[in-house]
Amino acid sequence: MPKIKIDKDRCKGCYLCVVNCPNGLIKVSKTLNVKGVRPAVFSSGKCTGCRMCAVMCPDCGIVVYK
Amino acid sequence: MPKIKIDKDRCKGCYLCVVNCPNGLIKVSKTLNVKGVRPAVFSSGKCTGCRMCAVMCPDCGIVVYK
Amino acid sequence: MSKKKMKAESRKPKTKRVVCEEILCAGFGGQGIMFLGKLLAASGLEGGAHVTWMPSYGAEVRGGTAYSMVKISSGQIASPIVTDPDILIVMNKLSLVKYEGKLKEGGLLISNKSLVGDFPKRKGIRVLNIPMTEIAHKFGDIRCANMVAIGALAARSRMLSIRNVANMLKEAFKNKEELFVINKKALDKGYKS
Amino acid sequence: MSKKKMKAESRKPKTKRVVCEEILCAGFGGQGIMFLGKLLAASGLEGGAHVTWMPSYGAEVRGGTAYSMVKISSGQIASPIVTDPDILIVMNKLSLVKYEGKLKEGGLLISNKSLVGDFPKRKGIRVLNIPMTEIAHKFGDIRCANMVAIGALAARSRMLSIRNVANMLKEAFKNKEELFVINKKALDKGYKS
Amino acid sequence: MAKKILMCGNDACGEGAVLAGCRFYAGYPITPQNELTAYMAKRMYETGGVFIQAESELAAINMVFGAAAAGMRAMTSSSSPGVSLKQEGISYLTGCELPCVIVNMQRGGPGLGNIAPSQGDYFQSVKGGGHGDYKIMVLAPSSAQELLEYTFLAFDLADKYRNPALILGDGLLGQMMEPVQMQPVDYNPKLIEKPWALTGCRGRKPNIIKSLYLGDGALEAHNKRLQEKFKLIKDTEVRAETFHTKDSEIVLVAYGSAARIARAAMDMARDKGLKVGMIRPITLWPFPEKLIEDACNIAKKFLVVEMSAGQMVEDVRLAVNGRAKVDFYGRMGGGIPTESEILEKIEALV
Amino acid sequence: MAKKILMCGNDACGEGAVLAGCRFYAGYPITPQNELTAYMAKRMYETGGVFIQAESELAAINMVFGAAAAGMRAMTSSSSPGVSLKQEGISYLTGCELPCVIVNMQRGGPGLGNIAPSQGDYFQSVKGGGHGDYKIMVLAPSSAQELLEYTFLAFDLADKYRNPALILGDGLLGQMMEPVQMQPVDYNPKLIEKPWALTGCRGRKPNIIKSLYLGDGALEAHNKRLQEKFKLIKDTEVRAETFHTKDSEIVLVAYGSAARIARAAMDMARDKGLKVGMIRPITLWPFPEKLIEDACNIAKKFLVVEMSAGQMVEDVRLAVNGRAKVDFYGRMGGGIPTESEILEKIEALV
Amino acid sequence: MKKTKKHKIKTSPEAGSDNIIFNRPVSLTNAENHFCAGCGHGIVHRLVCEAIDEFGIRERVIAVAPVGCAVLAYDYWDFDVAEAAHGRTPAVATGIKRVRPDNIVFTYQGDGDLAAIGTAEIIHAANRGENITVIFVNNGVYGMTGGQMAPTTLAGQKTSTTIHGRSLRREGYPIKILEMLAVLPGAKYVERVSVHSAQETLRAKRAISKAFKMQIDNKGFSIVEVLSMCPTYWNMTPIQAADRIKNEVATFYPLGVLKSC
Amino acid sequence: MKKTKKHKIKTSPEAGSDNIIFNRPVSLTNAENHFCAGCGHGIVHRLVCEAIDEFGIRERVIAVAPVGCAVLAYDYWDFDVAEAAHGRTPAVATGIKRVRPDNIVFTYQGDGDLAAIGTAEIIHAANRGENITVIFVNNGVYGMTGGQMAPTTLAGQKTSTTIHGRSLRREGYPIKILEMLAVLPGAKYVERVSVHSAQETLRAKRAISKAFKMQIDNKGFSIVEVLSMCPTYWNMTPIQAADRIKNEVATFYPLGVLKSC
Ligand SMILES: Cc1ncc(C[n+]2csc(CCOP(=O)(O)OP(=O)(O)O)c2C)c(N)n1
Ligand SMILES: Cc1ncc(C[n+]2csc(CCOP(=O)(O)OP(=O)(O)O)c2C)c(N)n1
Ligand code: SF4
Ligand code: SF4
Ligand code: SF4
Ligand code: SF4
Ligand code: SF4
Ligand code: SF4
Ligand SMILES: [Mg+2]
Ligand SMILES: [Mg+2]
Repeated sequence: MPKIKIDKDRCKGCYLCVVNCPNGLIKVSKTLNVKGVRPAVFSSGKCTGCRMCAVMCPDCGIVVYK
Repeated sequence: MPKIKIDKDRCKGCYLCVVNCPNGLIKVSKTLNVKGVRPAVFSSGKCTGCRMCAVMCPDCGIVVYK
Repeated sequence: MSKKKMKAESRKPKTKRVVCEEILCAGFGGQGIMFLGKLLAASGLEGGAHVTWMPSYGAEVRGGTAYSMVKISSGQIASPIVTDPDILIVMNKLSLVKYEGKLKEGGLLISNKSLVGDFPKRKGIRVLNIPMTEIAHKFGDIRCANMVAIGALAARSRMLSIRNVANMLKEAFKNKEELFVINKKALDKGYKS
Repeated sequence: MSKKKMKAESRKPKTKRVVCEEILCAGFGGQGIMFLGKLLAASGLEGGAHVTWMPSYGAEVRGGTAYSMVKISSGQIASPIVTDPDILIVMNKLSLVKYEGKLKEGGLLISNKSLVGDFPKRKGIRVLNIPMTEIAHKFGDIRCANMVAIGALAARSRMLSIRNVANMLKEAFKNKEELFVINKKALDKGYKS
Repeated sequence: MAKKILMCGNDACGEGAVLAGCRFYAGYPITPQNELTAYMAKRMYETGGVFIQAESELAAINMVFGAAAAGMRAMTSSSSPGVSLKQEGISYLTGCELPCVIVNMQRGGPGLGNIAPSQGDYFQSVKGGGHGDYKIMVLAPSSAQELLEYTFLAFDLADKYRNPALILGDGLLGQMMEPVQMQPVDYNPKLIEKPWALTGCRGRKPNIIKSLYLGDGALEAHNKRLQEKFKLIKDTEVRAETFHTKDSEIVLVAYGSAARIARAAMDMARDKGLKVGMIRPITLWPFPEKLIEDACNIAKKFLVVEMSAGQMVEDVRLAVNGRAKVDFYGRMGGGIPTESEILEKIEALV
Repeated sequence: MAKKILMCGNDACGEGAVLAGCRFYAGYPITPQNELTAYMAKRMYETGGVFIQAESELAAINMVFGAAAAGMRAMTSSSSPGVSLKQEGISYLTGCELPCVIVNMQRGGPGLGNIAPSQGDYFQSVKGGGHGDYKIMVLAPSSAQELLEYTFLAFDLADKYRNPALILGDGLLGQMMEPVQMQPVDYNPKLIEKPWALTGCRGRKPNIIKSLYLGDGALEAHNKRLQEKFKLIKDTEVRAETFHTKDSEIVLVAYGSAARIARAAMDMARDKGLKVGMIRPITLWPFPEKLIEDACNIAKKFLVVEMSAGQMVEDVRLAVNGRAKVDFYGRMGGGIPTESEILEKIEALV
Repeated sequence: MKKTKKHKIKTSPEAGSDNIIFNRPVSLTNAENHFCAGCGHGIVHRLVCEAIDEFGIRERVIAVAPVGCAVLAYDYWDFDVAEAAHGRTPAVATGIKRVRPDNIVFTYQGDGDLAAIGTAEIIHAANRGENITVIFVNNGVYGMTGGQMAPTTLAGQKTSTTIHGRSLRREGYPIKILEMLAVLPGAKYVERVSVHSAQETLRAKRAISKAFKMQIDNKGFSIVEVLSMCPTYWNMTPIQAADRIKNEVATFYPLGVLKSC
Repeated sequence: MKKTKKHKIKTSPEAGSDNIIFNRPVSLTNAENHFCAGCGHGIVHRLVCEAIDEFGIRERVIAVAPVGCAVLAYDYWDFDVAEAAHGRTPAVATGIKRVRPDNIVFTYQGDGDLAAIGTAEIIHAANRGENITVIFVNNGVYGMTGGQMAPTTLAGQKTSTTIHGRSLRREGYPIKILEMLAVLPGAKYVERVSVHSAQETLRAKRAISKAFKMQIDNKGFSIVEVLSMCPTYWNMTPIQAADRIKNEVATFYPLGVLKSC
């Protein structure tokens, strides 16, 4: 099943991935990263590999796997 | 009858008045003026006072009388 | 201003000993680092001191750590640039890494435990490690973590009084009563820590 | 060019007497004043002389009189600016009025009788008054009036030979045989006047 | 004494302009002077003046040209690269004898450089970065208070001589906040009649504002008039601050930010018993050459401190004219000298 | 000896560029250098080079920036007001260490001024009209022949040091026609490898052309490198012509057009038995200060002649450093000194 | 500032005859202009003055003259005039108008001034909707500097910098600035006219009057482009030049109102 | 210069898994960018690299970076980059492309750079039909200098120089540069896109590819305007900023192809 990997410490917490995942699979972490922001986290689920999250990430923080 | 007066020494000899008189009343002088050009001259005739000559003169060299 | 005054004239040198506190505040963009510094300077001025405040160079580069520099002195201040601070306030880890080495021997480090974590390695300095962000979070606005730092500093500074800081804070938040209240709480909490 | 040559080095001064003719040509825009001057300079160069040619300042202002300045010399030429010419060629009246006074005592004035009219008032100068425009008109192109002037000058100059002028004229009108013929006629006519 | 307000230099400069009666500002953003542009946006709005964020520095200086031609006290500000773009305009303003104030909060160069404080534009300011023989009055404040006060002065001088005046600051002075006393009781803008201004020719001959002189010798005559004016300014408007020049063997020369630090170094040196004094030029043009010349009677050595590779030092050398040793200490590209660096230099000189 | 051709200075300069391998020209018309632009239009067409009549002087200098960044020998030309507009670009070129040649055929200023010859842009050229600490190499030809030859030199020097070079002429030199010897047998353009140029990163790491240095101390380090380069140029590339400096009590100093006339005045003076010599700086920056210093061993007085209100005279004073009297004779705003005016000045000095 | 009385036709006083039905407008001085024979600038200079006289605003007018063949406008215009650095004309006008909104401020610009070096300034003045009037004289060359290509030069046209004719590939297209300006909501009145014939000149006069009227009525930015003869650098007689406008130039640059709000 | 082999999707090598279907393009370095959270620049930087990788032209590319928040582009792009003085970006690109026509030259410009100080340069580069590609990032403010008004700032929008909101009367209209450029025959491909949603970002990618393709095929000047978020100086969260583009910005600046020849 497709999945994504978010580089936690690269994430700046813009959450554009969060709102752009058609399946609502990305959530906001409860803990801070090195940047002092709460990074986006992949809450594993029915990911379709549609890439929408990664397309929106301004920081190249998301890799999508098939 | 309307008529025009051309300031001979102001004239630079562009002859735009000549070609713009609908009645062909303006001719080129045979003699040179102070500028060394042959000025336009009014060959008195059926002037209608239409002002076309004066409108075209770039040097304000023509006065039109009614 | 009279022209005469501006014309060449000699002045008496100021050679008596001055007390000067040099403070460096550093953290992320959103952590109110500039405000922190300005409030310190304003409070120093309120106390009758000479003060300068200087931001990290302008806004032409985004992101990264921001810092501001404050000098509070009993005498005239030459450069506002703080190269070896007496007091270092760090609001995030990167700032500690970057500026720890600059702190004067015996200087005071005020560190935001929430984001900086454990004690720094360096010896020979005084360290206050306060979970500022957590405290601020408790008060309902993580942006007032910087007030915790000021409070803590006010309790230890030779140039600042908590009363002056509180006054200046009030002025900064006039017409914003609610924000003032939260920030004041954080300030007091810091003062007591 | 070798760097050494350009580096500091002393030169022997040229102090032996040089022969230098300074010529000012003036007239209306359309009268070929620039060409006149260039042809003089080119002819001087052809004769092995040092020459400079300088136009009236550029083209930023339209109309009015134009002038060009020529120096033909047996020695190096300092400034190409002709302030008090040995020879003054005027193609129209305004030019006479403007430049007559600048002609050196004993200098040569070559004047276009057709447009300048009567003799100038000034004494102590040599005057050649030639109906250049009329002559040119007879040859079929009033624009070659300037050639009449050059011809007249060539007959009197110490620095120009009519042969060199004719050669240069030929070069200027290569591939324009017809124009050359007319201009050559005007030149010869001037030479004989 | 009125209460002092904590203010950044950029704001102080803007407030100085407002107090001087400036009601026209055109500028283009550039760090480290953005606060000034923003301040003027706010204050022009409040005072009913005109604020224009121009499409470029070129447009800005030429808008100022227009406003000045129409008789208004007008100002533009920028930082180094932006001021380079204004050089043609400055030359025109000078040729047309239009009064206005230009502010340069210098940053590190050349090129894009950085946005740290610098004094690398001294030559451009005082020698003439634009074309032709001209001078503009250059004032060098060294604190927020002076940014306020010299801005009044700049407007008054500009009007008095019908010549642009430049405030030469830097990123440090512009961005640093300091206490400023805002109501200097003894300043009234010297607003003078401007019969030459373009206001429409009602009841008078048309006025013309131009720098083109085509007639034989006309431009030279115009230049002679300008040079006479510059001479008058040189004779009248030199301003400087001196410290201990009467007993000092070593005299520091520094302006603006560098002067603050040099002064502290001087104090440190004197504490150590060294006979060190200082001259701080306030007007960089006209340069206080006479003061420096006079200082040569006592001083054996000069140490010029700049945040540049050495620019003002040439004017010091010209004034000293071989009568004393002139040494230089500089930091470049945004580097800021420290008191101890300067002290070290001083100690090496004794 | 090959035949000499009658050529105006502007054309000679253009031909010099073509011979030096320049294949990119961008410019904007302005008198008195229009012949140069037209010449380049023609010759670039013939040689398969690029000619662009840019939308402005700013665009032109930045097109040259681009062409130079891509490794091409590139040139722009203008006259005073247009060169003022290029100052930002020149500062960038220097900061980015891009070689190119800029030509300024000076005219009368300030502002629109007129179109007569002038030397009013000396300060702008040698001190830096743009922002920041930088220097460009400034060559001052005084004949059409030299406009040809110094243009070669300018390109070679620019490439050698990765720094812009400026040809500082004036309307007289540009528009005057003189005999020029067109085929100097001993010139081969020193075309060198430019591994730094932007050509696409095939087979290498990407190249970057920039003047922005943000890291702590990075810009200062960059400036130090630049200053070292400038020092090397000063030590290596000074050029000047001297006349009778070994036996002269009065030494004239003049460059470009003024030097032609000053030299004639010198000859006249010597004919009268006066011990007069002359130094003609060929490189205005680096300035031949050593030569002038050396001349002080014999000379008692210097007379600087310029077509300006007095600009180069400051550099002469700096070099003389009080060891001799430095006098000045200048004409402004398009005025051209005559031999006899200068002679009179000389006679007044003895 | 009070307006002077409005009057329909006012001719120069020294003419001294009631029978005169056309003469130099009073706002135009008696100085002979320096333009070449048949140059359109002479006509446009007069038209501007006619419009100014028509509204009786001579004493309110402040003109901004360009660098170009019209640089000496202050010798010919009997009202306040400022010089502007080449191309910065609209910026200077902006400065003047903003501090003196009751004055009537106009620029007079060549195509080099307006469409090349001054591109940014004209576009942003229009975009800001400055309440000024712009008279734009398009003669397709740089007259003052000796006939180089202008951005408006027609394809194939020979100039001193395009000796083989303007090549679209190398030099790009003749630029239609008005068409660009018309896109901007800030530009309220945009018209192209010509002075190649008496008929068109009369139309040009009306357009120029309209443009001033817009400003008088505080309607905002107005611009009139005038196609104009440069016989000298077109290498033609003035009559040929006028014909060229009719047959070639006005074909490429169509005459008429592009926009009127 | 030979072209490198064309390939469809090429991702950064260090990822090291065949299962990867989306990753950083190879032309983009691994450096973390300095942009604020949610800044559109980060997205556009990547899109440009994706297009370059798609055509396999990394080794032929020469980019011209602006002065603006994107000034450090050379830290992120793994190909040749030149800095340009603020606004002169297209002039620098012109110089490069003319002497190296076989390279692929593009500019990357902000709205201050392109639509304010660089107005003349972009218009004339387009008008000359320079065979270059322009990526124009319109975020409606001057990001780098602290959020001042840009020519593109919407009416009413508050910025540090329009604290009461942009007034059409004082500051003029938000400028539609593309609509002006489309008038020029030299501009061959003109499209406006946005990166406020994944859908639009994919469209933006296609437009950018098309623009490069135009250059590769020697078709002439192409420009893609990208509406982009500046959460920092819009005083919004990135999500709010994206919504603002959808609801406000893209309403005023309509998306789509304005011209394609
Ligand atoms: C900054 C600057 N660049 C160039 C010039 C030279 N110059 C004077 S007028 C002009 C262009 C003239 O063309 P245009 O504006 O079309 O006016 P025209 O003479 O054709 O009426 C130029 C390039 C200048 N004076 N200043
Ligand atoms: C000549 C000059 N003027 C001004 C500046 C300051 N400056 C740097 S970037 C910039 C504008 C940035 O806005 P934009 O182009 O929209 O880019 P953004 O940062 O919004 O992406 C300005 C005015 C400069 N560096 N140089
Ligand atoms: S690839 Fe698509 S479905 Fe999977 S997390 Fe990303 S946006 Fe959601
Ligand atoms: S889009 Fe990227 S930076 Fe933004 S929240 Fe998601 S992973 Fe983080
Ligand atoms: S007024 Fe009319 S009819 Fe009379 S001469 Fe002039 S053009 Fe001819
Ligand atoms: S239009 Fe005027 S200048 Fe031309 S020929 Fe007629 S009178 Fe003479
Ligand atoms: S050059 Fe052309 S535009 Fe200039 S005055 Fe002559 S005809 Fe008119
Ligand atoms: S200021 Fe705006 S444009 Fe600049 S990096 Fe931040 S969000 Fe992006
Ligand atoms: Mg024109
Ligand atoms: Mg922007």
